[in-house]
Amino acid sequence: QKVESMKAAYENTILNVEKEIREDILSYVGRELHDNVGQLLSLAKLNLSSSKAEKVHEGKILINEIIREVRSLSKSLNLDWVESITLEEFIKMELGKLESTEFCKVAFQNNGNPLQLSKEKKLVLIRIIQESLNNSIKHAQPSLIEITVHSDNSKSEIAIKDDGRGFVVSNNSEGSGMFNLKNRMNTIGGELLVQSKIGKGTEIKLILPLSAN
Amino acid sequence: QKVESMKAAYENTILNVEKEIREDILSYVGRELHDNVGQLLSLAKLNLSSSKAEKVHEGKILINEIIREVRSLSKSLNLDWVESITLEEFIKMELGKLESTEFCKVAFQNNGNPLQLSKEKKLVLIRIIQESLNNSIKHAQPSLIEITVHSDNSKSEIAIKDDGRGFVVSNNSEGSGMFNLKNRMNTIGGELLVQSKIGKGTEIKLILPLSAN
Amino acid sequence: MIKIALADDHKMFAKGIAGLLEEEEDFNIMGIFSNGRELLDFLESVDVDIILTDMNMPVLDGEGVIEAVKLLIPYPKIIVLSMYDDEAIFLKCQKLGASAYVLKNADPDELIYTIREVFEGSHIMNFQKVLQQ
Ligand SMILES: Nc1ncnc2c1ncn2[C@@H]1O[C@H](COP(=O)(O)OP(=O)(O)OP(=O)(O)O)[C@@H](O)[C@H]1O
Ligand SMILES: Nc1ncnc2c1ncn2[C@@H]1O[C@H](COP(=O)(O)OP(=O)(O)OP(=O)(O)O)[C@@H](O)[C@H]1O
Ligand SMILES: [K+]
Ligand SMILES: [Mg+2]
Ligand SMILES: [Mg+2]
Ligand SMILES: [Mg+2]
Repeated sequence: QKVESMKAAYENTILNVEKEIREDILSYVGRELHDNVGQLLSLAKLNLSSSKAEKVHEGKILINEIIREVRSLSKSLNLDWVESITLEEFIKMELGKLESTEFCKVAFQNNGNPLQLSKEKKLVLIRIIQESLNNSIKHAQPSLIEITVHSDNSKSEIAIKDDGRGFVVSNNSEGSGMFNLKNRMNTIGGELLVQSKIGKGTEIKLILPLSAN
Repeated sequence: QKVESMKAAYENTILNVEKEIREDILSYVGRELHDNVGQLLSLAKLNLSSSKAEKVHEGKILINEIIREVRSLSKSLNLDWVESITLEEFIKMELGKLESTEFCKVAFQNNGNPLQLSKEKKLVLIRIIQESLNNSIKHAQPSLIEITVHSDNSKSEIAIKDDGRGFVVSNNSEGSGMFNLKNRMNTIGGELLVQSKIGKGTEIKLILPLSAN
Repeated sequence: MIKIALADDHKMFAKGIAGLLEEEEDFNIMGIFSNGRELLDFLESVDVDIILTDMNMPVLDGEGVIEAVKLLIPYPKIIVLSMYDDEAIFLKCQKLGASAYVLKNADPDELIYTIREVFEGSHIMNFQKVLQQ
């Protein structure tokens, strides 16, 4: 019976994670269409109506840029990417997005063996990494966000670290989004550790024993 | 205990319906970006590179068209529309899409009181209507698709009717998508009836007693 | 010369618009900024006639720009350059003291024309006209 309820919790976690990832993609693409593609189109239109050959030329270059943006958005909407991408690639992509908005510096370190993950575990880790990054973006005002992936024969470890304002862990980690992340990490047989110090930044460590992979 | 399991079935239905609607939007927008916006952009680019003033002018008109398309896609990705739209408006929208692809003629009849639906029931009906329309599109080769909404003080009735090839109901309605739709209609306290005749078309009737609204 | 400062967090858009406006003989682009805060800092030491501002920006958005300018340095007139064809947003900007509201995908001449009208004080805000641009 306990096995039953653990299985139900596991399935529930996977379902919710998938839903949230989908929800995120929907709003990301909606925002990009409005804030990025829409603006580039307006700018292209303005340039193309200019009487100066140079501006018209710029307008045409913009069209190429828009074609590239639309292509990449249409790819992100096809959820197959979740299956075809490794977690390492996903992390690089997310950090790349952050870097391109010039929000802060980013770094990625990857050593040891490549991660070996089932689709479900990958989904859960993707979601937890997204949420941890969201927290750094929303709360930390960091100058650097760094993700480290290390995998050996006994476990995989992923650390998401910012050098931002930090917070008092005990006050914040109960009954909140963070609690939910810990729970999800437990459901897939892993562990989530939070270390934070006011003024010194925050580190979220995700540890997954190889037996749980 | 029976109440419990009915409640679970209800919640499960709502969850699945939401997921499918989201999935549908994702793939609709992905397709539109790729097939429609992408193609329009390529066409605009071609026109704008022409040495003929007339072609360049056409290219600029295309940019306006693309701006409109992108705006409407970005609106559809904001799932708030599910809450802010009535079922009648939703039906008109879906029929409008069908009409604009010139797949077949469409008609909408709406009489009696406006539908009064909880968000959950609206979601389920939206999904069932979508699936019924999909079936007509995929299987029926109709020249006309007609949706009728009638609501009085005892019940609401929605009929989705095509004049296509029809099918033998008994052979097809078990263990299939159609069976799933019936189930969902039951979960929200309603009923789904299928009437079809080879060569004469198909009618799906959704009946929801007012007490179940 | 009409002295113009511009704030928009979409850098390519901001640069592009500035480049187009710079082509007009009587326009002088004094500065391009990626949020309202940077623009306001600049306005502490430099006088401009017209401010072009985006609505959605980090740190300090379009509404914040209008409010601060009206309060601190009332002289420059403000034109909102927006993606939103939404009457509520239009009315909000008008109430806060914007002099004009132009959609980003309006016809190109519209922006240039509106800048001159606002500079001369002859522009009248009207949402229906915004939609027709
Ligand atoms: N990287 C971080 N830097 C600084 N503070 C943080 C960081 N991560 C979390 N916090 C603090 O911990 C609190 C709890 O985080 P949690 O993710 O649970 O909730 P939230 O981010 O406020 O809301 P939600 O995640 O639901 O949008 C935050 O409100 C914030 O004060
Ligand atoms: N409007 C219709 N006109 C003609 N045939 C239909 C119509 N609706 C359903 N059918 C027939 O009934 C069968 C079962 O429909 P159902 O929706 O359950 O499955 P499907 O459409 O084949 O697959 P899926 O819905 O999973 O894509 C169809 O394969 C088709 O033969
Ligand atoms: K100039
Ligand atoms: Mg959070
Ligand atoms: Mg079907
Ligand atoms: Mg902006």
